[in-house]
Amino acid sequence: MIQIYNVFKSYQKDSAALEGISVKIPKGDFVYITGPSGAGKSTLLKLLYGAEKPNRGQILVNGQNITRMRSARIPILRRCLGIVFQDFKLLTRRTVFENVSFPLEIQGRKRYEISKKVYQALKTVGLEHKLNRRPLELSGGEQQRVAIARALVVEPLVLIADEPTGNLDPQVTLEIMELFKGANARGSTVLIATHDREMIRRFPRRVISLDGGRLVGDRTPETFSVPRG
Amino acid sequence: MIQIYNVFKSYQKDSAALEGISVKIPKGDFVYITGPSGAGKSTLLKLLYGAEKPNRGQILVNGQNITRMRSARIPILRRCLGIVFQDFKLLTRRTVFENVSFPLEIQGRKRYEISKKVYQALKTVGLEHKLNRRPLELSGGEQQRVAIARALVVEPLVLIADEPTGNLDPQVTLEIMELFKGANARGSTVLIATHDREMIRRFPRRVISLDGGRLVGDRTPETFSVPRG
Amino acid sequence: MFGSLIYAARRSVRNMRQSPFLCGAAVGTVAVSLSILALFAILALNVQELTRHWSEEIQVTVYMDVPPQEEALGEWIEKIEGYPEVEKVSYVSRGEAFDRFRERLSEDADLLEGLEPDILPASLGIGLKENFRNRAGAETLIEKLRENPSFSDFRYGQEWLERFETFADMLQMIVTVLGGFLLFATLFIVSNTIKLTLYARREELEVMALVGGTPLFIKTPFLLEGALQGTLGGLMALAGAFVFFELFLLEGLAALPFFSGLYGIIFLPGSHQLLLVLSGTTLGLFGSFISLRKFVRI
Amino acid sequence: MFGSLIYAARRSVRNMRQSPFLCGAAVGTVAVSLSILALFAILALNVQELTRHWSEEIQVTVYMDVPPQEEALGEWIEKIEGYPEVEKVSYVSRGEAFDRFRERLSEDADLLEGLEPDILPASLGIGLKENFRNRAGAETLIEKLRENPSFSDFRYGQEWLERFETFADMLQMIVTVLGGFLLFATLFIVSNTIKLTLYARREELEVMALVGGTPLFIKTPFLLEGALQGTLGGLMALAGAFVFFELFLLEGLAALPFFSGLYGIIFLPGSHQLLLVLSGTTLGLFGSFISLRKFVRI
Ligand SMILES: Nc1ncnc2c1ncn2[C@@H]1O[C@H](COP(=O)(O)OP(=O)(O)OP(=O)(O)O)[C@@H](O)[C@H]1O
Ligand SMILES: Nc1ncnc2c1ncn2[C@@H]1O[C@H](COP(=O)(O)OP(=O)(O)OP(=O)(O)O)[C@@H](O)[C@H]1O
Ligand SMILES: [Mg+2]
Ligand SMILES: [Mg+2]
Repeated sequence: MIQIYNVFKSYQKDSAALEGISVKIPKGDFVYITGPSGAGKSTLLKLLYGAEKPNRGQILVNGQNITRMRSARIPILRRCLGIVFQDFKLLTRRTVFENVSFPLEIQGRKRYEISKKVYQALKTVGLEHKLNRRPLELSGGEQQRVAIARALVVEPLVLIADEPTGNLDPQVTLEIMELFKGANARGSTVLIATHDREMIRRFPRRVISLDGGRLVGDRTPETFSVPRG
Repeated sequence: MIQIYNVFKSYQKDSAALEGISVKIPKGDFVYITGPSGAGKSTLLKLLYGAEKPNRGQILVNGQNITRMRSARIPILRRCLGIVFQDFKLLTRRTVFENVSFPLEIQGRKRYEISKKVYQALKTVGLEHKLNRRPLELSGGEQQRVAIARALVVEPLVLIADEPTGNLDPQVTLEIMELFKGANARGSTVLIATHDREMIRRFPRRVISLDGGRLVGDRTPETFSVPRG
Repeated sequence: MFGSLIYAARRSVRNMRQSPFLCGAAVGTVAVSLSILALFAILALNVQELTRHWSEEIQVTVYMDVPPQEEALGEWIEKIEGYPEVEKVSYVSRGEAFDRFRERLSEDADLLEGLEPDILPASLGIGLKENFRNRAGAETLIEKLRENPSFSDFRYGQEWLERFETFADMLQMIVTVLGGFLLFATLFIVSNTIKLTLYARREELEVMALVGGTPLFIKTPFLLEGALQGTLGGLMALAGAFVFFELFLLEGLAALPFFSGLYGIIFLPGSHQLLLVLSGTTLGLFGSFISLRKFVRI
Repeated sequence: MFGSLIYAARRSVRNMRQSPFLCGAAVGTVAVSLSILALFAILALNVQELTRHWSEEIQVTVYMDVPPQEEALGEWIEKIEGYPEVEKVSYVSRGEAFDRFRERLSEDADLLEGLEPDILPASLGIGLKENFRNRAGAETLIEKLRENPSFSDFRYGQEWLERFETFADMLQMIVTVLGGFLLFATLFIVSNTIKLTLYARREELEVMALVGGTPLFIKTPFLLEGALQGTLGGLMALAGAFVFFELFLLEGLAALPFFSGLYGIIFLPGSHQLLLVLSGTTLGLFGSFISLRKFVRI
C-alpha cells in the first residue's frame, strides 16, 4: 500500500527534517509513528498526501509514485485518503455538517447519501447535536472530533491521523481508537502519529519511531515491550 | 488571587457551557482543571482573562472584579497573566523571537532586556536555535513550546495554560512541567487545563473537575486517589 | 456537467452569505469604479453629440455672379444632391443674403443703411454628410462643383473647420487617453479588491485542496461568485449612474439655456448599458480567475 | 511618548515588510485612485484657465458721437481707470474702428470698398477686472459712465457674456458634481481596500489584544502604516499624473494650435501637489482608523 524508499526532506538548507527513511506498510496495516517533538512525524505524513515533496527518494502510495505524479493528479489521490491534520484544518466559515460533507461532495455523492453518512459520522464522534455550529464555536476536543469525522466519512483506503487525540480526554480517546480499529477492520490502512504511550500500550500495533529525522525503531507487537515512560 | 462566584456562561440560548461554578484559588496555588471534552475548561479560563463575559456571577482576579471592569482595563489585567492558548494563537507573520518578545514589548521593556529574556525563555523550551523561524515553519509541538515560552517570559502573576502539552511527547512534557513548577515556586499562581492523567499522577496537585459545565470535583493531593483510566 | 454547475452555483451563493463583508466589498468596489466609467462615458457621449451637432454648421457655399434662372437652379440642385458627400442643398437669393448679413452684423447693422440689397451675390448652401464634414470632404466636393462655370466662388469656412477639427481632435484625445486610464484604473482596483477578498480566504482554499478538491472543483464556485458580484456591481453602477444623471446632470444641465436649446442631453444607450453590466461580469470573473491562479496551487 | 512613537514606526515598517502583498495593494489603490483625482484636477484647472482666458475678451465699449479732444480724452481715461471695476482702457479712433471692422468681415471685406472710414464712431474699449467680468459688473460700470454726456452709447457684448456665463456655470457644475463623486469614490475605494488588508490580519489584531496589548499599542503601528502607505500612494499618484501629463497631455495638446496659441497648459501648482500627497496620508490614516475601530475591540 505504502512504500517509502530512502526519502530525504529538508525545509531549509542547514537542517533536514527527514534523512534516509525507508518503510513499507502493507495494505490493511495499523501503524503508529512516534518520536519526540520535531522528529519529523508530520513531515513524513505530509509527504504521503503530497503536501510536501521529498528532496530525494521515492514514495509509492496505492501503487502510484507520488514523487513523480503530475500535480493535477494529487487531488485524485487525496480523495482515497482520510486525513486528520494536527491543526485540524477545518473550514472556519462552514458549519460542522458542511465540513464533514465536503469530501463527499468532492466525490460527487448524492445529497441524501451525503446527509446520511455525515450524520452517521458525526454521531460516532458524539457531535450529532452540533452539526450547525461553526468550528470556532466548538471546544478544542470537539474540533478535533470534527476533523476525525471528516477523515472517516469517506471510508478511506488510507487513514492518516496526525496526533488525533492530543485534545481529547482518555474516555473519548478510547472511543476514537475503536473507530480507527473499526475502519482498519473494514480494510483501511491506518497511520497514526502520536505521543500517547498509553494509547500504544492499550492498542498494541506496529510502531515506527523517528528521532531527528531518522528511523530509530520499527517494532511489531510481538517484539513490543512496555516503554520506559 | 482568583475567586469565582456562582458563574453561569452560555454561548447559545439552549445550552450552557458553565453552570453555577464557584471556586477560590489562593495566591501561589497550582491547580489542574480537568474534565471531558466540552466540559467547559477553556470557557472557564477564557472568563479569567476576559475573552468572554459570564452571563451571571462574579469573577475576581488579583483583587479586581473583571465582570465589572471597563473594557479598556482588560489589557492591563492581561499583562500580569501568562496564557498558553489551546490553539496557540501565535502571530503567524512574526518570527518566533518576535512572538515571544511581544508581551515584553507591550510592557515597554528595554531592548537588551527583551533580547536576553526571550533568548532565555526559548532556551528553556529548547527552541533557542529556531528563533528566526515563523510559527508555520515549526512542528506542532514546537509551536506549542513557543506559546509556552511566550506565557512564561513575562514572569506572570497567574499562569493560565490550556492543554499545554497536547502536542508534546512525554519527555518534553516533563521538562515543561518542571518549568511550570519553577514558575509556581517563584510565586506564579498556575492553572492548567489538561486531559493528561499521567501528568496529574506524576505531579499531584489540586484538581478541579468539570463535567457538562458543572463542578464535579475539587480534590487536593492529600485526598487524591489513582484515577480509574 | 450541468448538475455540477448548479451545485457550484449553490455553493457560491452559500459562500457569499457566509462572508457578507467580503462580498459587499467586492460588489461595492465594482459598483463604484464602474460608476466612474459610466459617468465618464455619459460625458464623452454628450460631448461627442455636441460636436456632431456643431459639425452640422459645416457647409460649402457656392457663389454665383449672375443670379441663376429658376430652371437651371433646379437642375443644379438636383445634380448636387446626387453627390455622395451632400446631405442637403439650400438656395440663398441676393435679398436673403443681404438680410442674413444684416443679422450677422447685429448691433452694427445700421451701418448697412442706404446700401442696395444686391451688393451680395446669390449662393447655394451645401450641407455635408457627417463623414465628409472635414477639409478633405469639402475640397473633393468643390473639385466636382468647379465643373459648373456658373459657380464663380467656393467657400467652406476654412477657419471654422480648422478650429472645429482641432477641437474635435482634442476631445477625442482626451476621451481616449482619460478613458484608457480610467479603464486601467478600474481593472487594477477591481482585480486588486478581488485578490484581497480571496487572500482573506486563502486558508479555506488551501484546506479544500488538502481534502482532495480538484482545482476546478475549488475554483468554480469562486469564479461564479466573482461573476455574480461583478454583475451585481455593474447593475448597481448602472442604477447609480442613472440616478446621478437624473438628479444632477439632467436637471442641472437642462436649466442651462445653452444645452437645452441645442439638444437634450442623453443617457447611455441600451447597448452601452448592457456593455457596462457585462464589463462588471467580466471584471469579476477575470479578477477571480487571475487571483485564484495565485492562491490555488495544488 | 516620543520613544514609543519611534518604536511604533519601527514596528509598522516591519509589518509592511512582513506582508508585502497587503502593503502593495493598499499603496497601489491609493496611487491609482488619487491619480484619477489628480488627472481630473489637471483637467478642471486647465478648463478654468481657458475660461479665464476667454473672459479677458469681455469689455465695455463706449461710443462717442463726436470724436473727443485729445485733452478731454486723457482726463476721461484717467478717471475711468480709477474705477474699481476697470483693468485697462484703450481708445479706438474712427480710422482704427473702420480697419477693425474690415478685418472682422474678413472675406466679405470687399463690400466696404468705396465707403468713407468715418461711418464708424470713435470708442473707448474698457477691460474689466476678473471679478467684474459679468453682467452685473458691466452694468454697474455703465451706470457710472452715463454721467459723462459725451458718451452716447454703451455696449458690452450682452449675448457673448450670457453665453460665457452659461458655459462657465456649466463647467463649474460638472467639475463640482463629478469632482464630488470622484472624491467619494476615492474615499470609498481606499477605505474599502484598507479595511480588506486589515481584515486579512484580524487574527493578528485579536492575538495582540489577547496577549495584553492596549488598543493604542496595537493600533498605533497600523495607523502609522496606513499614513505611510497613503503618503507613498499620494507620491506615486503625483509622479504618475506628472508622467501622464508630460507624455500625453502636454505633447498631445501642445500639438493642437488651438491650445498652444492660447496659453500653455499647466500642471498642478505646488499647493495642489502638496494637497494631493496629504490627501493620500489622510486617506491612509483615516481608512486605517475607521477599520481598526471595527477590528480591534477589546
Ligand atoms: N514548513 C516548514 N518549514 C521549515 N521547517 C519546518 C517546516 N515544517 C516543519 N519543519 C521542521 O521540520 C522538523 C520536523 O517537523 P515535523 O512537523 O515533521 O515534526 P513532528 O514530528 O510532527 O513534531 P510534533 O510532534 O511537534 O508535531 C522540525 O524541526 C520543524 O521545525
Ligand atoms: N464560541 C463558542 N460558541 C458557542 N459555543 C461554544 C463556544 N465555545 C465553546 N462552546 C461550547 O461550550 C462548551 C464548553 O466548551 P469549552 O471549550 O470550554 O470545552 P473544554 O472543556 O475546553 O473542551 P476541550 O477539552 O475539548 O477543549 C462546549 O460544548 C462547546 O461546544
Ligand atoms: Mg507534528
Ligand atoms: Mg478546551
